[in-house]
Amino acid sequence: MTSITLFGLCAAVLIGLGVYGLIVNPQPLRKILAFNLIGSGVFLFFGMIARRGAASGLGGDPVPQALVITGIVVAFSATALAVALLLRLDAAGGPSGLDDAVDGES
Amino acid sequence: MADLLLWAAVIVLALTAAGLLRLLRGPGAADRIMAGQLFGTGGAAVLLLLGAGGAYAAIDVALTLALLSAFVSLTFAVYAGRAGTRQALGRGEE
Amino acid sequence: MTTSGGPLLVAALLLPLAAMLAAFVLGRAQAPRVVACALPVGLLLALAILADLLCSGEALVYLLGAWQPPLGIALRADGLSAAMLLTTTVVLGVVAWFAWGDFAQPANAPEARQPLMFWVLLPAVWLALNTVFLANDLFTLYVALELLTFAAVPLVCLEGRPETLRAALRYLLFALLGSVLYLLGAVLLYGVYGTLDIAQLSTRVHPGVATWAAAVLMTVGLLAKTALFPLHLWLPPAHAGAPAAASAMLSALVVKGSFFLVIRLWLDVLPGEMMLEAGQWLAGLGAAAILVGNLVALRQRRLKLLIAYSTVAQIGYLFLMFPLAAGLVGMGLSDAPAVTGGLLQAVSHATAKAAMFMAAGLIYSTLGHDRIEDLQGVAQQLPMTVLAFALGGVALVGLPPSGGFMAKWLLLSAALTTGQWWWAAVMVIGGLMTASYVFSVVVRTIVAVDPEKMPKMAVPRYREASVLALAIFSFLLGCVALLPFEVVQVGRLGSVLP
Amino acid sequence: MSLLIDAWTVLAVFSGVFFFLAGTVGLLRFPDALTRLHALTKADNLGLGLIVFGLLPQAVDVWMALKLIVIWLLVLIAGAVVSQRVARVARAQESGQ
Amino acid sequence: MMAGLVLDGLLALLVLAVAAWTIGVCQTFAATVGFTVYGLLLAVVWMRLAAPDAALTEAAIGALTGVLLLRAAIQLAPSEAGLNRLRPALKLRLLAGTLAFAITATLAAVVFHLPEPAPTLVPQVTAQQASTGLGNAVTAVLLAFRAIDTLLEAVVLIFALVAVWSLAPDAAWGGIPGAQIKGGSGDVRAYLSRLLPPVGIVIAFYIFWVGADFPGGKFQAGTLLAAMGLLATMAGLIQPPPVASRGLRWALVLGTLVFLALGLAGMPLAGAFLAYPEGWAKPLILLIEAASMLSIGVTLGLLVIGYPAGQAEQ
Repeated sequence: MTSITLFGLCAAVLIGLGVYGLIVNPQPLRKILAFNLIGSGVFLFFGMIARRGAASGLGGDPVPQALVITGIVVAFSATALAVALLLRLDAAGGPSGLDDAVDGES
Repeated sequence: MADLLLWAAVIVLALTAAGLLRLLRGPGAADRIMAGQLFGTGGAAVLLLLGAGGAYAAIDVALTLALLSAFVSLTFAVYAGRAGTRQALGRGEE
Repeated sequence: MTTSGGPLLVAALLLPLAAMLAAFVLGRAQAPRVVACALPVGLLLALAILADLLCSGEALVYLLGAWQPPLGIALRADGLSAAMLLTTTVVLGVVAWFAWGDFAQPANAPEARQPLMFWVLLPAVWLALNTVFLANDLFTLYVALELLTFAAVPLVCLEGRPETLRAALRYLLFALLGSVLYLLGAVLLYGVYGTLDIAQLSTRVHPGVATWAAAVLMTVGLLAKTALFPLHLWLPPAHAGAPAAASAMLSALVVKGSFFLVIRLWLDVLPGEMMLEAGQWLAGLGAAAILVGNLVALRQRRLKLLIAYSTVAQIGYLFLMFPLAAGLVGMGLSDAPAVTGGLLQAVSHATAKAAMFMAAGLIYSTLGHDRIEDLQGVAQQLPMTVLAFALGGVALVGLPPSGGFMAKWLLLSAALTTGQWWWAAVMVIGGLMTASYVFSVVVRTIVAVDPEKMPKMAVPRYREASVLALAIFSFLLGCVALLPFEVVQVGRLGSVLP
Repeated sequence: MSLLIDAWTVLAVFSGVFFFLAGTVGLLRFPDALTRLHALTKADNLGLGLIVFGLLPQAVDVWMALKLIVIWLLVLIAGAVVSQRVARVARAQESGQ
Repeated sequence: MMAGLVLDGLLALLVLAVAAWTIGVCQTFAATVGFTVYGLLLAVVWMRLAAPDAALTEAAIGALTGVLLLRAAIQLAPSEAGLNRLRPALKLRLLAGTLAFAITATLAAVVFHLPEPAPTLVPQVTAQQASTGLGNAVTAVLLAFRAIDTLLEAVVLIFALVAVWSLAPDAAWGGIPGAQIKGGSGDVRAYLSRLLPPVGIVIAFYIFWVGADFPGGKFQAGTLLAAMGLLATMAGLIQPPPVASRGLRWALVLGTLVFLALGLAGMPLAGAFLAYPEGWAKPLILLIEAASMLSIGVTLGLLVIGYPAGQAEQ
């Protein structure tokens, strides 16, 4: 097994862990955290693919590497928005920020 | 030479990983933050060793890391004094 | 190669971007004016793109920076894109018209939050959608999806009530999960085929483990954003809690963005034999959405929630096109009727649903509530609004000559041609259910009451007119669609066609 | 000459590694937060410091050497702040018990 | 090369262990500390994947994310206390576990089914890179070949900030973003916040400057600037301008405007939107990057600070 495959498998497990956490953890902040885990797993997967594409002196395919950078910044803005929304909900007196127990309207 | 430095990196990483047990065990926030700090230092050391081993860009990453771990620590220092912090830090695992 | 009409595509991206930036920086009373100037120009642009398509008979392409894919990124507009561009501009135009007075900056006062945000978010939605319709690169489309999310989420909680904040948070989490799954699929495709360009992928993709995994991940991600059953739970509270003009944008347009990518994925990127297998699943979910959405809509007590649940059901119709298109291709026929039917359903629902949400908004602001059982007398007070609501409802049910009729007729005939009668049955049952709740609402409103008892909140005539105009447009869409019937087929990548 | 430099690097780097070991063992084995803090600072200051000293002769240009030193200084600063703050948190924790 | 494989194996194990702990631990605060550590580890992983640009971004953005989450965990602690004790139902956990396992297993299968030799765009990149005059291939991809993504990404940041600001209570609109923090100026931390930002700004400009030819660039530099600005703000040394300020809004869109203007200039001068005239690519790209760095720095910093909360929030 090479290092590249190893990190590929690592990414696969990270994504699984993140999905599990997103579903199971009741606290919204933990869901946001889990989303970040999924995101980093996806980026790592892309990094693995980039590394596989190494050729002619470059350690990796620069196209996916560049996309990962864009992706990381986008994921950060998503996190910032989600956290702000959560804090605002908390300040507005939402009951414990529980977001999944409000199906009662239907 | 590069190989030796890489082995040094392996050992430092393994040692910081052992320090991770403190992060797991707690028992208090103080210990968790200490483990985090150890990780920052260890991470910087690993990157330096990688960098000296030939991946020169790792030095710049270590520089960023060192600067920002100082930033994270300072942020925590600011927030640690504020209301609500005590509940968050708790007294450790129940 | 860049085609002669290519620069129009750049303009279609830059116009909303410029409008959004200008509205944000200038703020105050300037923001709505900027938007009001940009929308008519956008309409002309969309028409120009459509005209270019019809004249040249092929897709418009623009190579950004003159770099060839797969290294560079191309913008591409085929008939589907052009139709959606036009719909978006029309609906946004009417929404802006409707919202003009609602979101006015107070005179001689500091800048207020809600108006500013509304007039910044409207061009933001526009930019995001245009990027979704025009980008031809899976990663650019990911960025576009995120743009759409960031523009749509704050619309949900513009009023800042806790329950809308909670709905917005839930929507955001669903949407983020959706886009990250979509991205994962795109990553897998790059790993196998070494390109993200849709046109190149359409010639290279073949079934296999990685392709199937990518297809499923991307589809599930997009379905979460489109709110197809059973991933629809976030939609009703989010769409029903927003201000009427925002609900109209969300329900009519925003969910269509991710749906459009489902079409792109299955019709353009993935090979036909994969759709043959997956189409039944997609349509199965669609059928469940139609039945469940309509059933829950029937039980709603509040008008806005009813309309939101009807969106859940109507989204279901959109997914019936996939097995029908695959079936037609399997019989060696053109899939045009199914694809056109699906797209027409999207357009028709966009216009009808926007009109209905805005009508509900007017009713709400007149009565101060939207309880369905207390709607008596509304027709006396707001005749144009009730007429608009009814016309929109007719389009949803699918009676002639509405666009909905045309769409459902195309889908029905495709279902019967390919012998998939069960989808036809679902459509008919869904239509009957829709008819019954639209009918029950309209009947309530036309019950006359003593004029003295009616609240006398005046609604500006122009707002009623805007809603009615959109509803009439939706109602007559069936006739219009008869003319450039084949336009949506122009420039299709045709990976489905043998 | 280069052999001598390499020998210096190896010696210094592995002494640094030793202090990391000391820091980790202390963090894991010492009985209370304040003594653990004491162990941690050893790893921070001495461990990384020695590694930096060891790597300095390997620097390809003066900028790289400068960066190495700046990194060490930054970690020292962070260490100082964390120590001060953690000590306070730890004391609050202990007095609360 | 044995050492390399051992290092990578250890790294992968550590990443997974920290990630699993972050998901499983009871306290949210502890989870956020774990996440900060996780970001550090990922930066090392990116180095091992020969992606130094991504490593820099991860290190920088990871710290900002860490701060964002740490602060939120502290602020939400009182209201989340009840949720921490909530154990999800076994059925839900089983369902989630099955789903997670299916996803992981599929992806693992894909890892072994990826084609050999791997498809790569390296030949195309190296063939075209010379015409941009840039030494760093990643920067060439970001600012020349796929410039539209980078432009749209800057727009994403603006959208996100608009979205965050839109959450402000009506009464607080127009005010200064974030909750005000009283800085104890005699404190050791205030002293350090004076010391650190100048160093940080120098480093940021260094990272920006080398970005054309070596790993680095505007995102990483902008993130460092944001971090330094945040430090100074938290110590009470500077105050973010009010959201109603026109100057602030111009600063936020400056990078995008410069990008757009030069992109449009490419239409008559170089024959396409976002194309650079022959021989001018590098200076123009540096100009775009410089403007973007400032806008990105301000935007990222304000994203962490949050919406104007007025007096209400403590």
